[in-house]
Amino acid sequence: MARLSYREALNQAMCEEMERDDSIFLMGEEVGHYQGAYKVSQGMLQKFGEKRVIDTPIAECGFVGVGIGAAMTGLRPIIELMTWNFSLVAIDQIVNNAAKIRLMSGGQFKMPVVFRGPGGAAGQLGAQHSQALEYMYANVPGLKVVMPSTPADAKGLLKMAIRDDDPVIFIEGERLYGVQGEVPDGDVVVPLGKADVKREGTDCTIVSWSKMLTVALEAAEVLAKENISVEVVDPRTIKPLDGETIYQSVRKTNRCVVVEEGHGFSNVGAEIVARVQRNCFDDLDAPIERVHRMEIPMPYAANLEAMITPDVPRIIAAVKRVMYLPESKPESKPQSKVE
Amino acid sequence: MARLSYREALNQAMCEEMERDDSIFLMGEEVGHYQGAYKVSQGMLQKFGEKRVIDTPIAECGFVGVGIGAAMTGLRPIIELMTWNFSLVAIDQIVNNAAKIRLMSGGQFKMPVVFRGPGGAAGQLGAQHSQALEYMYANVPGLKVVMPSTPADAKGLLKMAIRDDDPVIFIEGERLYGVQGEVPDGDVVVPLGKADVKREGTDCTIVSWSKMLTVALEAAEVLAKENISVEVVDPRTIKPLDGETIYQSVRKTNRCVVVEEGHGFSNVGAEIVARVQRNCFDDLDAPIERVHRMEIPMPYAANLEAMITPDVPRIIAAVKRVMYLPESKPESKPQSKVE
Amino acid sequence: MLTIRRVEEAAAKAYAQGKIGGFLHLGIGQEGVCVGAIASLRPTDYVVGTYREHGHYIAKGGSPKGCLAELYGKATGTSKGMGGSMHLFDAKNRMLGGYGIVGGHVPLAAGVAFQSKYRGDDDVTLCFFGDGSVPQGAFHEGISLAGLWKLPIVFICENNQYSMGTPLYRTLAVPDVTERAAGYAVARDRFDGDDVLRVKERIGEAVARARKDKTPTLVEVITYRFRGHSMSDPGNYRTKDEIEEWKKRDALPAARERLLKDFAVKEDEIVSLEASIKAEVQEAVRFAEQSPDADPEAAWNMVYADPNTDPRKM
Amino acid sequence: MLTIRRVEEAAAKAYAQGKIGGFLHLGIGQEGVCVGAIASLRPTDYVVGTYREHGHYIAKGGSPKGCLAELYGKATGTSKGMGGSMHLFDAKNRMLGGYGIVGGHVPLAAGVAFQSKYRGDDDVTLCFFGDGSVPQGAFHEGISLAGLWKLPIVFICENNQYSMGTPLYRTLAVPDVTERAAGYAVARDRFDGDDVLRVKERIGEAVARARKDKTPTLVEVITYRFRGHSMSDPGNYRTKDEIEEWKKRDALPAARERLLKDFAVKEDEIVSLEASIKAEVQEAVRFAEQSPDADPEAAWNMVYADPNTDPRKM
Ligand SMILES: Cc1ncc(C[n+]2csc(CCOP(=O)(O)OP(=O)(O)O)c2C)c(N)n1
Ligand SMILES: Cc1ncc(C[n+]2csc(CCOP(=O)(O)OP(=O)(O)O)c2C)c(N)n1
Ligand SMILES: [Mg+2]
Ligand SMILES: [Mg+2]
Repeated sequence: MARLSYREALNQAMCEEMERDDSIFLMGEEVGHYQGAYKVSQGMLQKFGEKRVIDTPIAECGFVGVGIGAAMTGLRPIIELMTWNFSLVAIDQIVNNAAKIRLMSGGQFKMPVVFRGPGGAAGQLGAQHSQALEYMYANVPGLKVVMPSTPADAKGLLKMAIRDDDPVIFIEGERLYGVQGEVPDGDVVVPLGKADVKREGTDCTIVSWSKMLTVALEAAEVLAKENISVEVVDPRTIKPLDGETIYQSVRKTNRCVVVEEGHGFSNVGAEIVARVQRNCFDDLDAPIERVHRMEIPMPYAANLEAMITPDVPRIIAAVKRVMYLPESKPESKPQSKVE
Repeated sequence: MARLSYREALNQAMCEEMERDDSIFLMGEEVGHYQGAYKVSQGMLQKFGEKRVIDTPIAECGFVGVGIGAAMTGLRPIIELMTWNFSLVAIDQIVNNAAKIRLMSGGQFKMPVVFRGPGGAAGQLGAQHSQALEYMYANVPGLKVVMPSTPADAKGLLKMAIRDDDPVIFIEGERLYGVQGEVPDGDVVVPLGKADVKREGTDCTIVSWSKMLTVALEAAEVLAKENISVEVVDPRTIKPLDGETIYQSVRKTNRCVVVEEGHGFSNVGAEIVARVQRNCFDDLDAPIERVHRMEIPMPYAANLEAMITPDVPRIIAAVKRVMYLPESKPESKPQSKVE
Repeated sequence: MLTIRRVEEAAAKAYAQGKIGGFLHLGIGQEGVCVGAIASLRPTDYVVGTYREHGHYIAKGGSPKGCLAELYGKATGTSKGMGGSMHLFDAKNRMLGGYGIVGGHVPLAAGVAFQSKYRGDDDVTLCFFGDGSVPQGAFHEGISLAGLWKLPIVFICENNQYSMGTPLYRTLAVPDVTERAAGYAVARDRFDGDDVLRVKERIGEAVARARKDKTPTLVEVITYRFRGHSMSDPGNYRTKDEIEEWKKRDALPAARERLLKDFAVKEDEIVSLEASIKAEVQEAVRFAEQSPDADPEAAWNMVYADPNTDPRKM
Repeated sequence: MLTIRRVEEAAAKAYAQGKIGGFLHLGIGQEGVCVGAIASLRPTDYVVGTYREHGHYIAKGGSPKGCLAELYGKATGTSKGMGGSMHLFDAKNRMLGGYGIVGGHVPLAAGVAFQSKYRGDDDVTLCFFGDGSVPQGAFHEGISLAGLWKLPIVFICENNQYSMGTPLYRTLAVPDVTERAAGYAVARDRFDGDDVLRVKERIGEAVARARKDKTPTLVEVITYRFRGHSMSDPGNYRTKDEIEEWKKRDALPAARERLLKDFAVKEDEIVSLEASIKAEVQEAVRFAEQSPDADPEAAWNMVYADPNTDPRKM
């Protein structure tokens, strides 16, 4: 075990895999000489050289496509998107090529490519730079979507994503890069498609992932002081989604709240609600609540960013609602009316 | 009242609005000289001239952006996407510019632009040409998403969309263009954000839209013969979603099935389920069922397209499940395992 | 060329009979381009095409059976009935597919060439596209990267002067597509596609440049499709005269002439070749008709390569 | 120019004090480009910029107060605190915003020019972008359409030779950006941005071409940013020497010299102007600090223009 930051854990995962397999390369904007816009690839150019750590122009559609062409002919590209916001100029490549070539070709090709980079808001970056786009990719058959919330998961999941023969959308938490945690040494992997119970509890299940998982855990801590025992489930992989682990938890707690960073329409939370209500219909003592970003494109101002982003008070309020408890005290902060 | 095809109804809506207001123009691939790839703009070049009916190169990102720039400076563009599949190369323009400029500018600009074209599968067009992408756009604050299922709605909603000061995603049914129906003469509009009960019933609510609405109505017809009375609600506008009309129906029937063309993850159906379970928790006698495309990128072969697309038997089976009725007879067709 | 023409004629017939569905884009009239270009390749070189790629698939070693069975949506098709006319893939012949999003395959083709260079192989990638894809962002990004990184690729614009119903002058302000080469630091060439040997020779030069110097080339080959954009397009935007004029420059009879005149092939050899092609295509039609439908079970296994990821359970 | 420099210096200071959040991209060193270019416009002409657009906003008539209050996230900011540094909008001055997606604003700018032509107005649109946006698909599509449709627009590449930490030679195979003009049928020009009057004159020619002949121009102005890409970038990829060398070509002191020498402005006039600018910027900082925070109620009304669409109920 070593104490590493989430950023370092990702770096280790890539380095270990690249040492193991020459067909893996890292490509993206500023990944090489600049050492990564968020320093995730720090030192990798020095270690692996310009052949395998490749700086690109600002041409996401181009280099995402390059990754796809290289993957279908046998290489194993890791394509870094400086942030997932910029994937919107390349989404046609991912959705129409990466995800579909295997089916369209009648199964003749594998597509072992990882698209990775940070997602979510990161503090006053405004509407174009704060998006949570996991829902877009999770709908698409052929893709897998992975969103680690801890350094250990970051390392173990990225290693598995790199080894996977299918295209993986790997969304890192922009506000998690600096988070420290214990990371097992060496070649320890975390399988895709397995949720993790990050905190056990009996009264209510919270499902959350990436940065919001850490907020949910904080809320659970506060609630514990009020003798409310919350179980926090981290799907880790959004697709394939490990429904069973979530259902098991809900069957125990009979209550469920889904907390996520994105907006509240056709989001991942909606999918989880739809599945839980179907699989745990007789177990639920209350309607499932969702906590998510309010229905405003992310404003720049700090007060408004705080207002529209899910936080501890909003999560606590949602848990209390599903437990039919009165709200503890009048919140100073305006409540979302748009759950 | 006149009997018109869905295609003609759309054409009428555009023509009437363009006659009324010079600031409206139609732009897109093949909209002019070719008379529209699907002939929706038939005759419009002749009527309005090259200034207002503008053929473009195959540059969706470019001309979608042109529509946005023109709209924010006071024109009212109608931008035709030959199909919504091709919007993926322009989605950054729609999501990051059209939807957000109003907020980012502190409310200084309106964005009266309509993006329209056909969506959904249309018969062996394969994986890249058969997508149902409404879920992508419906998540984005700032956008409205409209999907008419009848000629009358097509006309009335398109007129309203054109008059709306916000960006509207107007998704037509590629397989509905030829459908005939009664259309009120003249300036009859249908407000955005109002659902329509397309068939009344008491035993189960089906929510469906666009082409699938017509399949749901067929299923309701078959079920009626078995004395099962189905109410069919057509949201017509996906965003804003008229939840009240749906809840009212579910409060009456106590059962709900959502039928849509897209894939089954974070789709519009998931959103509807999430809202219905929350607003009708005590009214529901069974978990809400979803019928949607199976988890395979659309294959070309006719037998497989039929297999993965929601159809009457699958809808009937879902209705019977929520009514706890046995399946009438063994289906000859393999059942979806992926609701 | 003749095989391709006959296969596409058979396809048109089957489409009219309702035996083939979806979109069907024929390359009739354009065969000289793909045949000449691909004739300049080694078998290990790669081809990436558009939705109008029956000819490319066959020229790269694919069979009439694989093509027609695919169009029929059969399990024996080259893409097992999953792709259809627009998505012919043939891994063993390094035919990396037909693609339906205009311009969307250009970056992917650059990636294939990147892969060859990364591995130190000296394979070359041919990327075909229409005149209509030049204004697309993906075209620009793909060729930009190829020029910057000096990838072993040849970009071949099959300029048939129309994108659907739109003539070139309404889509490209600069009608000579290769004028753009200078902005991308790639070589350029431009010529008529009515002589298959000319195509082979000129593309051959570009291929050699790619293979040896890793210099990409943007090649424009002027050609013409005799039919509409797809089967549903009556093609009213072109005059009969224009079409007749172009039919005089059909590469197919021209090649026949040259076989007789310049290569001393005898008329009866050609006639018997023609007969055998006719028979082969007839046989392929029979094969397609009699083959089993695309396989549902198989489809479930083509969503993910990972055998542990079962889309039925997702 | 001096106002812009002082505003950005004040912004840098406030950022260091934690009073401004998010990304902050300063244009210090590049002021000559936006000031010169916008000086050639009429008030009814339009400007569209990137995320590095404080100077453009001010040059187009915006105030230091509107800029700094926006950076502070205040309700009095030019975008009411909703946009921040990257999204300065000012409708009344026809400053149509700063945009954060590299290249994404280029088609939009073409749309603004399309609008002018559609209405028969003779307004011109200036579209600014960095050297880094040239390989982007959106750049290509926007300029392609402008060339094809002959739109009244000037595309101004503010070539500061770096996109973030990447020097131009690693992003553009053809370092002269204007080499691409020939492929788009637009005029071209290329010059140094260290003399604000040169910029005004040369952009003025392009503006005239756009206004009269509806001929777009692709202009490249060579410039340099003295600071990092954004406040979080230490800029280690450039040597001190390189930066010092470029500082000698700072357009600001050069303009001061010329005012003294060529325009017979007196030193004390300049000194008093400098003092008044300093005071104005100090006042703007105070204004920003004392202004009320961005308004939550207002934000709800900025999602949709339609008053009947309430995002709270969605
Ligand atoms: C991005 C995108 N936009 C639109 C279409 C619809 N479409 C298919 S083919 C075509 C014309 C293409 O013309 P060209 O590139 O010249 O190729 P050709 O068909 O002439 O071979 C269009 C507009 C598409 N497939 N993809
Ligand atoms: C599509 C996209 N990709 C990546 C980024 C991240 N990014 C922001 S600015 C920048 C560099 C842009 O350089 P250039 O265009 O030269 O402008 P400059 O910053 O030098 O003014 C990058 C990579 C982005 N904003 N948008
Ligand atoms: Mg063409
Ligand atoms: Mg730059």
